[in-house]
Amino acid sequence: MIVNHLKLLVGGVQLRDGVVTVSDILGRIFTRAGLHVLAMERGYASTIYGAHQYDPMVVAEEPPVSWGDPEIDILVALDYDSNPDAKEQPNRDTILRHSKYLKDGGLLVYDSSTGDIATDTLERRGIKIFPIPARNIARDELKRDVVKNVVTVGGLFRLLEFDRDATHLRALLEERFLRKGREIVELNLRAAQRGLEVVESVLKAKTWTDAGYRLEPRPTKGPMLLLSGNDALSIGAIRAGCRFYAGYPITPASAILEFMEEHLPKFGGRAMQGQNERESIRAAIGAAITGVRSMVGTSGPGLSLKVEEFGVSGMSEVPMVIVDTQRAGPSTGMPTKSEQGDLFLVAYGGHGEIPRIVLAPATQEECYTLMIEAHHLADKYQCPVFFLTDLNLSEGRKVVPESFFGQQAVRIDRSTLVRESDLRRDGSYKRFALTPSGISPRLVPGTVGGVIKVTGSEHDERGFVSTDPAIRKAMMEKRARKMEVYLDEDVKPPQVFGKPEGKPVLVGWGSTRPLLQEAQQRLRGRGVETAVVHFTHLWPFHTAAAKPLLEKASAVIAVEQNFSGQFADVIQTYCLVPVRRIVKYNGLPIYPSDVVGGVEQILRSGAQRVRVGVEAPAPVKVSEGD
Amino acid sequence: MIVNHLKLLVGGVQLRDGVVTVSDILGRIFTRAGLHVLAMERGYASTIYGAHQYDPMVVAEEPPVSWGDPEIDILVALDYDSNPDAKEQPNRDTILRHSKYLKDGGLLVYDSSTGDIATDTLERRGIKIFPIPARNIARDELKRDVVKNVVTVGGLFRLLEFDRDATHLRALLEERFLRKGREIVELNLRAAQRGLEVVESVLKAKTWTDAGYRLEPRPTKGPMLLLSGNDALSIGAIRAGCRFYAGYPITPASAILEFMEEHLPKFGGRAMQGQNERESIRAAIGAAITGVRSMVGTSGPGLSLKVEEFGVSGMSEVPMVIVDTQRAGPSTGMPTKSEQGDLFLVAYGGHGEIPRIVLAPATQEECYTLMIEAHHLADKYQCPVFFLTDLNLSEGRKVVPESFFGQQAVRIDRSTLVRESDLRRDGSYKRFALTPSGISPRLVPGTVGGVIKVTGSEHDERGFVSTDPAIRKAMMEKRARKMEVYLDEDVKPPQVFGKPEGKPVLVGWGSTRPLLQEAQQRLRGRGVETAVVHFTHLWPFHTAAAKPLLEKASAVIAVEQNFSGQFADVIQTYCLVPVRRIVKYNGLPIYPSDVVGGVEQILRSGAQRVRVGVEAPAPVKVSEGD
Amino acid sequence: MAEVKPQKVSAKVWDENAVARHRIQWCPGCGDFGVLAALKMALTKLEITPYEVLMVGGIGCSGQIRNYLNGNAFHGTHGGALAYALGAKMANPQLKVITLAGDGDTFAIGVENFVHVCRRDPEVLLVIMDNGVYGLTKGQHSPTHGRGMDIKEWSEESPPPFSPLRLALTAGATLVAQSFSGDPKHAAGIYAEAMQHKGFAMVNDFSPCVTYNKFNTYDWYKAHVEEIPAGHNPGDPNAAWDLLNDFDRRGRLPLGVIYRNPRQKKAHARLPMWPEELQETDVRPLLEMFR
Amino acid sequence: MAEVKPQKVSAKVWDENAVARHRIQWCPGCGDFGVLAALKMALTKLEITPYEVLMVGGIGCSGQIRNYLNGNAFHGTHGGALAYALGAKMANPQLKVITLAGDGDTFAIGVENFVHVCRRDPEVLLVIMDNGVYGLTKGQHSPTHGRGMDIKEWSEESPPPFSPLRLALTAGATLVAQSFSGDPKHAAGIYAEAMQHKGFAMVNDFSPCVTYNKFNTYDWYKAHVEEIPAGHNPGDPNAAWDLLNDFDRRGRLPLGVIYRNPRQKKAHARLPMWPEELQETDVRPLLEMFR
Ligand SMILES: Cc1ncc(C[n+]2csc(CCOP(=O)(O)OP(=O)(O)O)c2C)c(N)n1
Ligand SMILES: Cc1ncc(C[n+]2csc(CCOP(=O)(O)OP(=O)(O)O)c2C)c(N)n1
Ligand code: SF4
Ligand code: SF4
Ligand SMILES: [Mg+2]
Ligand SMILES: [Mg+2]
Repeated sequence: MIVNHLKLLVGGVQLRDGVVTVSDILGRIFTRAGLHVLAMERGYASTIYGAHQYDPMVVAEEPPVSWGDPEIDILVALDYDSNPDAKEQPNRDTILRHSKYLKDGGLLVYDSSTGDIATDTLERRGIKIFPIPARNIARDELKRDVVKNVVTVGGLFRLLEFDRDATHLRALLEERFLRKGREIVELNLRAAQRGLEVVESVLKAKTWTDAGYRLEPRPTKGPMLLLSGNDALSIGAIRAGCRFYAGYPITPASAILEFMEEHLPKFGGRAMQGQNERESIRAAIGAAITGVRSMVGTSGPGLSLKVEEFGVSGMSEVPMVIVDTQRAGPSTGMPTKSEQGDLFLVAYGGHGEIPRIVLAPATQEECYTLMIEAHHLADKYQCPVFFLTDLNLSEGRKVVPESFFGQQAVRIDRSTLVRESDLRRDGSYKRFALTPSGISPRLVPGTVGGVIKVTGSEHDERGFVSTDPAIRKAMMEKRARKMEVYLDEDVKPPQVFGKPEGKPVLVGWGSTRPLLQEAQQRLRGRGVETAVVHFTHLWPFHTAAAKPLLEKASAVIAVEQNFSGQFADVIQTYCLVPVRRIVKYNGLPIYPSDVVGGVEQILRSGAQRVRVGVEAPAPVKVSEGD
Repeated sequence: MIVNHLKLLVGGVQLRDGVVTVSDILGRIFTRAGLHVLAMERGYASTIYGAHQYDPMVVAEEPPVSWGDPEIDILVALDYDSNPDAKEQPNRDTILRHSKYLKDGGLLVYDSSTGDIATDTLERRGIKIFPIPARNIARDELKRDVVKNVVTVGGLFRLLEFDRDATHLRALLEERFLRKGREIVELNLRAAQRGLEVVESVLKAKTWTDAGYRLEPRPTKGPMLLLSGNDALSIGAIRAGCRFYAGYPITPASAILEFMEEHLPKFGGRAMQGQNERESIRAAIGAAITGVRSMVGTSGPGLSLKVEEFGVSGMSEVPMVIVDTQRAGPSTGMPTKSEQGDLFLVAYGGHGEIPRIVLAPATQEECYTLMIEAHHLADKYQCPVFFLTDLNLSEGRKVVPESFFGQQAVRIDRSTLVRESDLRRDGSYKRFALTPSGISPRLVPGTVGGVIKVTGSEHDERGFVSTDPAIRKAMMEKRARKMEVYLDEDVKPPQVFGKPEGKPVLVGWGSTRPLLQEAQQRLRGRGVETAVVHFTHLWPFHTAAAKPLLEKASAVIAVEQNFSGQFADVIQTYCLVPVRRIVKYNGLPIYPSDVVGGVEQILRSGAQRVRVGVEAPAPVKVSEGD
Repeated sequence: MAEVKPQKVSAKVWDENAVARHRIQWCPGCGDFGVLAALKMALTKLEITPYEVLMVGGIGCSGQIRNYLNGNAFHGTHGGALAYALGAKMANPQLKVITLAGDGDTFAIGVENFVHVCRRDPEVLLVIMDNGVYGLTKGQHSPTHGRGMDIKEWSEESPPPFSPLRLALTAGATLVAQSFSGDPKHAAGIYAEAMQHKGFAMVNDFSPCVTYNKFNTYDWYKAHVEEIPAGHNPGDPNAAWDLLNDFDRRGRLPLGVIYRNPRQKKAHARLPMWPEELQETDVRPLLEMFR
Repeated sequence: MAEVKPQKVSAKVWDENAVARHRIQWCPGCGDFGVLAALKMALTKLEITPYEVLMVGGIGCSGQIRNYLNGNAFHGTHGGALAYALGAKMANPQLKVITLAGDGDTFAIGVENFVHVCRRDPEVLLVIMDNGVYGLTKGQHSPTHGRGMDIKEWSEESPPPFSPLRLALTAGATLVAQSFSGDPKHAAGIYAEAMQHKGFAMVNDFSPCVTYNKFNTYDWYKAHVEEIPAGHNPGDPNAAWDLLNDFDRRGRLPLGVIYRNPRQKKAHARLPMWPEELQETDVRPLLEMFR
């Protein structure tokens, strides 16, 4: 019996089958039961209806180190019809795609409304099969199509010997439906009960005493939350005093816009759906000019359209936080697949040279804390600050204790702003004063007694356009100086796990930290001792901290979810050490086994570059939308 | 007496004083006389009227190695009024700004219409002063304001003992004005004669037998042309078969648009002024889809606005030549000053990863030849090809023999295009076929018997959208493979001057080659032997050729007209050798003396980075427009 | 091109080189199915072959249509479709260039291209699948959101809806029409007329999003659309404007060709592109001016 | 803000914190001088202080005006001015936000912002210095090039000119006016009226480019402009449209306020920005939904 330690995957036809409904119910109830949930990958297509969708989810007693490998313990197939393209049987899409990852002895729950399917090969692997005619039960017995998902949930809970008295389920249903009437709640509970009954009859027929997996509630200190990276960073921005947000809808950044539109006004702020990518950032810059902490969010294609505005922010010294929830590019690429492919763009994008800061959180928690830092840095250095998440981190959800959000003392420091009372009335104020730090005290328009001229052309200290070579030189250096100060005062060194001396060092940035830590543990189990060096503060590159660390390594191995190893290149530039690469760019998350395999291959063969992800899980090739 | 070897500078108030008129007349006539002219820097402001403007010009018997240092032999000041901001005297703006660069024994010609000015300090330096009341002569004696420039030209020719019988001048005036009537020609000739007379009277009064400088016509083999980089690259594009051009006006790329609008239709092509930066490149991509060789031209801000389309070209494999006439950024920056600040943008700009090629010509001649190569490469590799010039190269003019343009055998190779006759009618054609080279034969719409689906989303071999991990992986690798083939078959190694072994190696790219060669000569004269390694093929970086060369150097010193040393960073990434930098970013060209000083400083002190251009020539700080 | 008819242009032709019908990833009932059907009818009726067609798709649920029927297709950036179409048509006037895009793509991010292409007047057909929302990104408001709603107070964040027809007229489109995908046969007639127009033709098609727009439904449209009166003279810009005013006043949405007024335009040939057309380019005449 | 008048707002005030008059880099006679003069008159008349003004300049000869008079100023990308202005006004409604841009900036590269801002209707004044050319890049055609010319044949490359007023009306601007910088006093009156409008106000000012537009000169405008008849009712959109039709028919260009019709809008306060306003942000209520 495996208790409180499993990975399950819910699959079905997008929009139609309720994959998200089921995984939401499961995630929320498990969280309330004190279990840890990590649901980072969100398998969906860039079309609204009809494609295959799947949601994997790790459930465990302790916070899981990472999302693990593709192998799953429990497969829940919500699709009830056959895949007309598939010659093979069984022909439910979810089973076709994912059953090869089912562990021997794992469980398969599927909707058998259109008939049972051939599952002999699975059964031969010791997999326990639970056909539930959920759709039929819902439609024919309960007369409400939509409750089919709850039938399945009821069956699943029974399998897992979880919530046997339906306390959690009842609570959730009441929250959601009581205002629509108690009948709805009761109907749903009946649906769950029917699922339970079907499972019990299977158990009985097969004479299985249990399914081999169990989830047991655990006590928690205070409430636990299940939230996504986008949720966490949005809350972080509000906490940091961001009061203007603009975004043009784009996967996977739209959720930030929707969060801000709903909640920012409660804090006196305004959120605006731009009519396009440029209007968004320009309006946000406009708001920032007036002194408001301001932010935009987008993903790759939208970021490419904003490039000219990076320069405006950098040159006119108007602070701007720019969230890039990376997705697989280039161009429209794969809008619903994750990648770390935009580092070059944020570090190098734009003509000419500006100061800029690039941050990349590793976890949902860091989405919150680092976002607060992002606004502080933008304010202090008056330049664009890029905040790089990726689709899996932005949309993936994780359990975080509610108390976490209270732990962080947040001081809103706006000391680079000039107030009316600070202003000498002799007209001596200079917006772009050449200071030793490069940071010029910032006046905002509307302040009585001072006037600013802010311009994207090269300018003198008062902001008037100038091409005087001496002024130009001084201004370029002033702006660059800010980044020297940042490297002195604010940059954070990489986090180091293990001792790099003489060992292979796995280097990562952003959302891959959990993965690297799990790979490190596994490699240790296989007798390979490594160190992990993980960066959240990517740019300007912290050479002083990184170089000494990496020079000591026996091999530096960057693990990145992109093609070229973008951060590896940055390290080579600044540290002049050769960086080997384990890269993955097929749209799937990097798995610990990818890294273990990659590292072993590098150590064995001296390979410079290992491209992982050769084996693809999708047996059927289907064209999609955008 | 200095014969056929001088640098002169014409200055005055922009639009009003005719700086360009004068330097055009001079350049053209000197060229016809068989002299070599190099006028690379164009000193003007990003406003139409009223700022100071200056045009320096090297004139010599042999092609000058480079544009040399700021020191000048002859200063021609067309401005006739005083600078109200200047406390100092003499207070003609041109003299205020440039006289400190006049060599001892040099010449100053100025418009004395509003009175003679105090020039004692100049005279003490042995400078010969020629006040010509050109404006008064034109207005009062000749009753035509506009001929004042010809008065000055006439005086200057007399000084230089050049074109004494006015054959060249007469010929030019007849070409320009004969259709307006012979009187205009005669009036201009009279104006020149008056200038001559004034100079003669000064010579006489001062009892100078000559001015110390002389220009003598030289015989040439065939006609010589004076053309700019923009002229040369436009002609190159037409020669290469480019038949669609689109551009949105922007300094310094507008001239390409104007050239193409005027001349492309004669070759059956079309040129279009885009209504904005995006429409330009999108229309050009649209034309390219149909098979036409297509190009856009812009400068930094316009390039930043096109970034998303880089990805479209790369992903949908539609060839595109993108000219970037770099100017000083970031943002609106300094629109009329030159810089090499966009390398990062063209190499790294865009979300996700695409194949792309970056070329940078060094001279006007290479603007022609490399442009032909650019179209060939775009066609072969079906990706964006960036063509990086800069303001000085694009607008600067140089004498090139007309025969040069006939020397180049040009073969238009379109073998990657599929014709109707190549097409099997079994529907087996695949636009994105996975070939060993990564290059897929390209069908264009309109071909009977085949249909293409071309898309910026990830796609299968037929072009249908797909996120299948195996297809994605194969397609990313297919696209990347094209660049491996390019590195095998088409990239050109850097040009090497001298032997790098054990010596300081000066590394440059694009327009700085002449400068590096002159600096090398001068350093040799000072006992420092260096090698020069110059790149025109920047990206993908040619590690195989560069690394062995640079590893042998005693020090690698990149010389770049930008702040950070962008190419130096690229070299560090790929060669893992430390690269020192001599950088200049004050808007002025890099001078040989900057490099000589920088190298000496590096060799003396081991400095990692020398920022040259501390001394600025502009004594008066004046705010400008954009 | 147009003279070569190598395959019989039957309705079936449009299913080759296309995503299989059962793989179409629109929600059941999506208005875009009607547009797809109408397009096939119009193309078939005019005996256009897939070889000569170039469809440029927007990004959105709507833009996917380019892969759901036979014919060459391109798809680049969100909002860019019309500009690619412009360039393609300028380069090869023999192509039948059809732009297929959503209301968000055309009027939000792509409005600049829309305005400028109306002025430039290339012989390009634009069919807008107007559903009042951004379907593909899950239902945010598009610029036509709010049609028919009774809203009294606005803000910068939530401005009033936008009139595609009026914008097209003002910007200079030479054919302006409106259709309803709920009646594909009628729509097909309008598309066919627009496909034969010698200039830029815009058809705004009401194509309900059954998933995210619960206000402008099929029923709502059925209750509000009305065919243009037979006597309407589409050649008269004032008549077009008056017609719109009249329909607005009555709270009705006109279907049909509202305006059609071809402009006098310079003819152009396909641009040279084959080696045999380019090999002998003589640039010497260009050099003389630099002597 | 508006209540603080710390300095006497005399015409002279506008010369402080500005480029010295003799350093203004416009061609002598440029129409933009008239706009500058008219702006100062209007600002002075309304007793607006430089502190409360935020001018957002376009890129072009015209955009330089922001540095030629006192008051806060911003200048970012070409074509972006209105979008910055929108954000600034949304963030701080107490600012007097004035956008000053060229016809190229506004109607070519910036037309998307123009269309969308008309709909959004922020209390922003836009003065367009319409000269029919791109002055700063040396005279290329802008979208209003060709005004009054008799051209019979068009091409995609050279499309017909574009009507700022009609576009503004169609896109939903709530005040639409036109002025002539050749008569700064008259223009000042129009600016002053537009500055007091509670919504987006567009004034298209004919501001001749003496260097690059040799057709639409002062004399040409003098011969073609005509004041709007006294009886005109700017509150009626149909009257506005009819007026434009009438002027067009007569080959005349109207000067004055053509349309003015404020919209019902939600009021907003300045967004919180100081530590004392932000320090105590309590995000706990946001957390509950994740339990
Ligand atoms: C530059 C960019 N920004 C945002 C997106 C995300 N996006 C995809 S489709 C779409 C809007 C679709 O709306 P519409 O054009 O109305 O098409 P519909 O789906 O309603 O048919 C958006 C915003 C994108 N692909 N590219
Ligand atoms: C992105 C970008 N593209 C092009 C330019 C070059 N540019 C500067 S001003 C201008 C046009 C100016 O025309 P208009 O707005 O009419 O102003 P005017 O000079 O006529 O007053 C252009 C194209 C630029 N600065 N930025
Ligand atoms: S979301 Fe709307 S527009 Fe998209 S396919 Fe579904 S119904 Fe059609
Ligand atoms: S070029 Fe034209 S618009 Fe520019 S300053 Fe001169 S007259 Fe004015
Ligand atoms: Mg839509
Ligand atoms: Mg203009």
